[in-house]
Amino acid sequence: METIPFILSILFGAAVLAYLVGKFNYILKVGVSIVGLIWAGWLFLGLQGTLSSFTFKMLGFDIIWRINPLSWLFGMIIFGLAILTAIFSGSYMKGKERVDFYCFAMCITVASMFGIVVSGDLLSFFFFWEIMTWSSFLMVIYYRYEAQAAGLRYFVMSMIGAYAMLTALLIVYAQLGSFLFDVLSAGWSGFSLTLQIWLFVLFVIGFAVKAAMMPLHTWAPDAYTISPAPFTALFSGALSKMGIYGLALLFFVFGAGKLASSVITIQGVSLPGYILAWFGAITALLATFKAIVQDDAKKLLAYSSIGQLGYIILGFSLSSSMGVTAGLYQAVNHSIFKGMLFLAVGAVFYRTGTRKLSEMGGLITRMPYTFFVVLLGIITVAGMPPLSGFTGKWLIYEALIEKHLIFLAVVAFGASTAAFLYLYRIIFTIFLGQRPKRFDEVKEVPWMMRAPMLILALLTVYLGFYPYQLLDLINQAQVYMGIAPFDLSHSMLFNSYGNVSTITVMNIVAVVFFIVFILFNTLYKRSRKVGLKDIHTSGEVPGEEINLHYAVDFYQPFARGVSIFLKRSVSKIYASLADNLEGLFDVMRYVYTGNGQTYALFVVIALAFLFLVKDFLV
Amino acid sequence: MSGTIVAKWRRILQETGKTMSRYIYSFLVFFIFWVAFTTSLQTDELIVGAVVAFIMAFYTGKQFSEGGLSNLSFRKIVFTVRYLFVFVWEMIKANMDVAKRVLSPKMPIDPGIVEVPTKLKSNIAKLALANSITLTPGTLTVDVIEDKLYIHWINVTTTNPQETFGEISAVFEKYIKEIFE
Amino acid sequence: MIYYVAAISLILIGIYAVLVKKNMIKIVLGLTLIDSGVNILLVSLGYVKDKTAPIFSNPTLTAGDMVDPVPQALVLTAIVIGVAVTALALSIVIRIYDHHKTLNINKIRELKW
Amino acid sequence: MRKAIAVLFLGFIGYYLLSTFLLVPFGVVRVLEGVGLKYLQDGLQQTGAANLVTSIVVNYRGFDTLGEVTVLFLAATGMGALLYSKRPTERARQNASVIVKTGARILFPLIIILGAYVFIHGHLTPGGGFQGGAIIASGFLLMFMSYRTYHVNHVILSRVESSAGSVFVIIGLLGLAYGSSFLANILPLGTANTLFSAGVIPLIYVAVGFKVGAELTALLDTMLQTVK
Amino acid sequence: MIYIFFGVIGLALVLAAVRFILGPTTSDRVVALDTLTTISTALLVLLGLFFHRYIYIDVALIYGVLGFVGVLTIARYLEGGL
Amino acid sequence: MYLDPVLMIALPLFAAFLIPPLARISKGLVKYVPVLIIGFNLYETVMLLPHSMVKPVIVIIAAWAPPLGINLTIGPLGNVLALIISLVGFVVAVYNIRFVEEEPNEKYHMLFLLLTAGATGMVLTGDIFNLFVFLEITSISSYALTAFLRDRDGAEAAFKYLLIGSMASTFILLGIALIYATTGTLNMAQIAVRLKDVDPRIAIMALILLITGFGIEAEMFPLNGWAPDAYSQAPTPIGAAFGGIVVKAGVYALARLIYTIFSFQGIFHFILIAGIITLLIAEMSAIRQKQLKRMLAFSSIGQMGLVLIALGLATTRGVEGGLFQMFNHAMIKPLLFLSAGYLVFYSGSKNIEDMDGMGRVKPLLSFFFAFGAFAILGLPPLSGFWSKFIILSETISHGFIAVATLALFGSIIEAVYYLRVVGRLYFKAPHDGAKVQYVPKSALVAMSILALITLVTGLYPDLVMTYLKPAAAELIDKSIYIKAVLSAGL
Amino acid sequence: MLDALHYTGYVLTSFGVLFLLLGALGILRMPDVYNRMQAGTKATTLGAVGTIMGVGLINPEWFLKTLIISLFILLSNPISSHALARGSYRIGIKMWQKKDIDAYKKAVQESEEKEEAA
Ligand code: NA
Ligand code: NA
Repeated sequence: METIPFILSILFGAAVLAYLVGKFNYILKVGVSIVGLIWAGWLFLGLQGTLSSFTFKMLGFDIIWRINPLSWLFGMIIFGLAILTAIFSGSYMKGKERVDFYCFAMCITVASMFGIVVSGDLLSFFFFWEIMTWSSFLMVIYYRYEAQAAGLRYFVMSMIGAYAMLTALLIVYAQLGSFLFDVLSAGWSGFSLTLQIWLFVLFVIGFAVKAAMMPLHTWAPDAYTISPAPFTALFSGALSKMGIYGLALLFFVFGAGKLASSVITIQGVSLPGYILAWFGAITALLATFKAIVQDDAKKLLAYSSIGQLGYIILGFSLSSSMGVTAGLYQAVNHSIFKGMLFLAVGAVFYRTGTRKLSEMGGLITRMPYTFFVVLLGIITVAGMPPLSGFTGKWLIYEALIEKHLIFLAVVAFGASTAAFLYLYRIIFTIFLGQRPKRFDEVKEVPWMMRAPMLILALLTVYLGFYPYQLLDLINQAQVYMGIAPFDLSHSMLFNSYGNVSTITVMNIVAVVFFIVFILFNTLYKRSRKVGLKDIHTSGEVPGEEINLHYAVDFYQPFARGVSIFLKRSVSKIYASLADNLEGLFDVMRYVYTGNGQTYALFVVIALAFLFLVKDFLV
Repeated sequence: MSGTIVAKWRRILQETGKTMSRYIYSFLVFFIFWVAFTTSLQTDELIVGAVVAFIMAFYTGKQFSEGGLSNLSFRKIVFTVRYLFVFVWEMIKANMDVAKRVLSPKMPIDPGIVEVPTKLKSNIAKLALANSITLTPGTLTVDVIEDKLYIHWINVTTTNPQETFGEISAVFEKYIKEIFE
Repeated sequence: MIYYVAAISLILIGIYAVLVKKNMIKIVLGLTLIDSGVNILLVSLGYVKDKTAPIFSNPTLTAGDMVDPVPQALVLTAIVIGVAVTALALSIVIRIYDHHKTLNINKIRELKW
Repeated sequence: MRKAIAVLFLGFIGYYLLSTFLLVPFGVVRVLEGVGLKYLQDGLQQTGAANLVTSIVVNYRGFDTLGEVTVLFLAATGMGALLYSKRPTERARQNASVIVKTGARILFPLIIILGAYVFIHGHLTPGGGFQGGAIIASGFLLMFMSYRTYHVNHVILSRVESSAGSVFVIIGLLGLAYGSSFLANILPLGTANTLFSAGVIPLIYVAVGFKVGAELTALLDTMLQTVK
Repeated sequence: MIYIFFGVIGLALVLAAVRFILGPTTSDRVVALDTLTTISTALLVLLGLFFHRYIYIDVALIYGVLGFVGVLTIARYLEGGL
Repeated sequence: MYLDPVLMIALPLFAAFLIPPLARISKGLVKYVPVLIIGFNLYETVMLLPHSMVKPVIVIIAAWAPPLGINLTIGPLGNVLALIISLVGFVVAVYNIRFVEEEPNEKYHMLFLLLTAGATGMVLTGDIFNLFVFLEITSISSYALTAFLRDRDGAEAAFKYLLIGSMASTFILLGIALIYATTGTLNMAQIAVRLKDVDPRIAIMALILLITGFGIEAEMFPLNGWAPDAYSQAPTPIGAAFGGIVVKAGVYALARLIYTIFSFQGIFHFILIAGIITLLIAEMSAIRQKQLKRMLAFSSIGQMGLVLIALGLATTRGVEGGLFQMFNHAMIKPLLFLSAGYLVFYSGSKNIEDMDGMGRVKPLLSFFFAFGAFAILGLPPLSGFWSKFIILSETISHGFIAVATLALFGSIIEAVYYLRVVGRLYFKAPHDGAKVQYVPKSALVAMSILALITLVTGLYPDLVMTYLKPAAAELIDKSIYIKAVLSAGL
Repeated sequence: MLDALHYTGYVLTSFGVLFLLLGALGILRMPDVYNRMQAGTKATTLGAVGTIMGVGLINPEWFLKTLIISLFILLSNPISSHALARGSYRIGIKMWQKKDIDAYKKAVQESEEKEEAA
């Protein structure tokens, strides 16, 4: 049997089976989904380097499912993260209700993501894209009571994106008579400039929603926060990457990157790319600001995620060899570290029942493994050497500088620095500081949850030392995408300015880190009561006696500083827009008045109207 | 003892005979109407007519006629014919009267409702009387309650029941009594 | 010609009643007026000058003497349908009256948009 | 306001309708190949019914008529459903006068016979099942008007309806079984203008007459029972 | 001759119709209606004479019957007898 | 092997006539009659498929070949629609078994049977006046069924429906009158041939009258004022039947008119525009509804708007998409209605806000509703996806990008209101008042059939498309239809 | 003989038609509903019977049917007039009167009391 359809069958089958057997036995349903994922992942692994493809016709449309280096790269992200989160879920979801439903949606999501990366035509791409949307929607609304608004927002934004994409791909079909990527990449350059721009914009909207690019990100913080922790890891780690994958397709496979040759370029970057780069940079910056002021651990990570995706977009939009490498590298990297951070926060939630930073503290002794994971995670996010994050960020700065986009580089760097503020906060407020009494009995999570986190954590370490293997895979993908493979020796990291040994860097940083760590521990060991007249609260006059904590109002001055960016919440704008629009629909009350005679009058008017325009109907 | 039985049987037979006569009378009337409707004497029409008349007589014969075959006695037929002439004459008079009133510019009328007693007992007789009155000079039967007719009279000359009887219904009542009672 | 005018006028008057009258019975009557108008129109479309009813009731009649029988057949059907609809309309009105105790259609608009 | 709008648009519609119908010449044969002329030419010979309207209604377009019968049946059923109530109410507040009562009693059977005459001669005279049925129902209406406690037995009416309707369909099915198609005229056509002619046409019309009579009567009775 | 008949009957119909329109009470209209049906019955018979078609007589009879029942129904309705 | 197709009409009528005596023998038996009879129709339509796909099956009635007599023309289109109608009819009949407790329930089953038969007649007949007669059968049973529960709102809705429906009949009859007066025939195929020689000023008026009439049945804006009320106040299965049966027959008539009988090109643009307006207005109204079934009613109108858009495109692929959309809608909307019916019943309220937590109280019902919602939104792999996709694809291919965009905007609105309900079902705490009761097996069977069809056709759309292609071809190339009918007499 | 019938028929019809006109004129001119009935009943009944029987004489083969119609009219017209008069009176339509002559008022009251008691 063909491998690709077989993998899809396994995944969908696992979903259905998990749902069906889920009625009887917990281990069975979790087992079915884990086994299904591993089996599928194993088969997928075997596809590396092959060009397996499967074609058929549906409703007269040509459909092709195939594997190539690019899709393999993203497939790896999907399966790696999916298997780990599934294992994590095995323990995490125990005792929760509707696990059958959870397993079902999880497997469907994975299957659809896999479907997306193997699609060789726009039709099946869209088909799987939509499945992904609804299945992940089911996950977002898993926690019934709070989730509805967030879920709806997620779904509507996704629909807007999907329909923009649909319009684009239908226009493509109208032009070319085919949905095949190959046909499109051959035909793109034949489109008029206006059409190219339109298609570009529509596709970007479609992908940017999933990639949570500002201003289309508004669904993400709530959706990430509200969905079950293991799934959030998959959500942020893999699902949002589908948007990135789409952008990669758009730029390099469909040929939108070629737009560069025909329109204005700014410093060697095509205008659309340039604009997109700015979107990416602003996303990175604003999301970071937003993250800083969050009190909910998952929300914080969610904004962080948005920021990171901004970096990736920034890399892609440059369309340069180094930029793409940076983007792809950071995509993989982000999947790993954001996956582990979300799992870790999930683990904490699993034990403490809260995600509020202000309520936690001092868990380092109770949950040392989790602490370790988070620690490695934030180092990676911050892009500090020696862990994998360093390579990614470094590549991005380099790519920007290479294009002489200094200002963008400054913005990106600024965002990266600011990121440290929230990252510091997450480790400090959860694991350090004073531990509330009620968490004294908290235990470390079971091994089934510990293992996936640790595997990911070790992966960041490994990549920090040996990024070459990954970069090699990326280069293969780049060849497929028609981009010159990135010559590692051209990076500042590895080039003539002097080879920086990642191992050396690692050692230096480890020492520095521990010093900082000890300093923090000794200086801010205890929190203290703040009296009403105490001025040692960063200039704030407390409204009441409070337990001062770094989690609380620590960044208040900062928050005030950036408030100009934060005040006008995009999601509020959308909400009021939607409300006003919906309110506008009330004009229909004047149509459906409930008066039968009015309806009859409409009929008469319609008839009169038709009589009037009858000459146009001939 | 046996006398009572015989009486009883006689009564039953009489009753049955009376009922039967009503059915047969109805059948005949219905059949005649059928022939009138079809205005045809073809066998198939007659057969179908007989069937229809039979069915209708079976279901409605009893209520259709009170008198049964006795309605067909020679005497009654003679009176009917005589009555018809009287009636037609009265009706023509009535119409001349109406014409006069309608056409005269002043419309010499003085209407009111008066009471007219009647000695007729059977409903069908009352109907015949009422209709006759309605169709003749300036009178219209508004209602019949027991043995009194209430007549809208276009030009009231008297309200005394005895006199109204003489003026309005006496002519018809004697014929109708003969025909229907 | 006059039949066309009459029939269309009937239809329009009926529709006018349906659109404007407040009493539901009158609205139903409006519907029957419309029906009559349509039926008259149908029959007049079948009419042929100086021709007679399409029944071979005596042997002197030939096909050439008769008007088109089809519209009459159609009208027969249309009438029956009209009766059926009217009957049903009246029973619905009775039901409405039971609930609302009024025949004023303006007072019967619980179901808004 | 509504009146003004209604008048405006109706005037508009009226103008267009009239101007269109005026394009259709009145009182002349417009289509020489029309199906109506074909019926006129061949109808008597093909169906044996002197009344061509009847031959169209019952035979050429008999399928319509089956539908039409169904429509009436539907109306009766629908009305029965809508006005369904457990206890029948007394129909009238006031008794009719003895004059009306007596007149009704006498006229009733005659009207019924007239109805029967009309539907039995549907293929010969301007009449038929619907007209006959309507006349029969009017006979019953006369009784309802005159006697406030006069009720028809709905079970019997319903049986008449059912069997008459079934007869119609069965005749159709017999056409399918013994003839070429549903409702095919499988009986000999006989001599035109005699009672027993035109094959199944009179049979169907008799069934229709019974059915329509029963249905309209049921309709009237149901409605009058409900109106208080 | 027969055209004169039609003319006179037409006039009669118009007069009755005027009463029908004028009213003023429902009763007046019903009386007018009653008259109209009677006149129309006669008219139908005359039409039979005119067209030499017997079938119109049948129509007249049926029309008369239905007209009578109709008027009676309205009359009873007026009385509140329904 | 199929029996004479005329039995698809004759038997339901026969059965309806016989129900009253049957009800006197056994009331319990009556409710199985529609299941049996419509089941037979379903069998017939399936058995006819292979034949009609090759060449329209012409059924002569009363031994008179067209145009003298009335005939049934069972081409691919008619057959497919009859199949849809019978399928929905069958499912609803099964659902009805345990639904109607209200007396006089034998009348309910009779009316429903006739509703189905009427709609079947509409799509099968080859005669335009006969089409009108069957339309009346369908509508009159609809009026009666709308008011069947004898409640206040049902009567009100039925009155409005009847009012507008009567105007539809009027206009249709006027249109038929014009057609007969100028062509001298009522046979649709022959009309199509002869209309070429008719004064176009008359012909276009006839078309306008007919379109207005059938547009009312097809729920075209602004002729659809009756629909929300009727859908929502009728007994639930009847609401389902409106969406799955009545409207389908109306749209069929519309399609037959504009494609086969008349040959005006401008009308297609009108249909297209009417479609998008219908869709938008319906969706805008649906989102503001407070009652569940009313919301579904407006949604149904919106779906019909999409079908009209497809028909307005007048391309093979577009018509295929439109027919597919009709098929899908005929499966999905009844599913939604049938599940909503019991949701309303169990929550004791018609209002959406009282559906909270029904997912917990009635998981299977809620699942069916959610499933239907996803399907109607066109989420893959459910069948709604494909039809929407094809229609939009054709719309864009023919340059109507604005129309497609507006349609997509409508879809987003649709998503919002459906998911709001789904969200309430699953993700809100149930009210104390919610009664947990037994859902009859027959109802679950009915819903399962529909859900299964939706899933299977979603996964394997070609299964349906194989039959829709010839149906679309029949519309696009009218000579197929005309030739088949007019050669039947030879 | 046939000619005689023919001419009689025409004469009869002429009278009939004339009376129909008179009746119509009557219901137009009379002051109240009861008086209009007076005019309508009598004149139109005679008029219709005359017209119809006249036609029956002109076409003797139709005679039987015209007789039936005439009989029907003679029976039904007074009945409907009576019912109308009674109905009108009972819903309170006043008579046009010079003097107050109304024997029926008391009777109606009595019969209504009786019905109420029952
Ligand atoms: Na009269
Ligand atoms: Na009179």
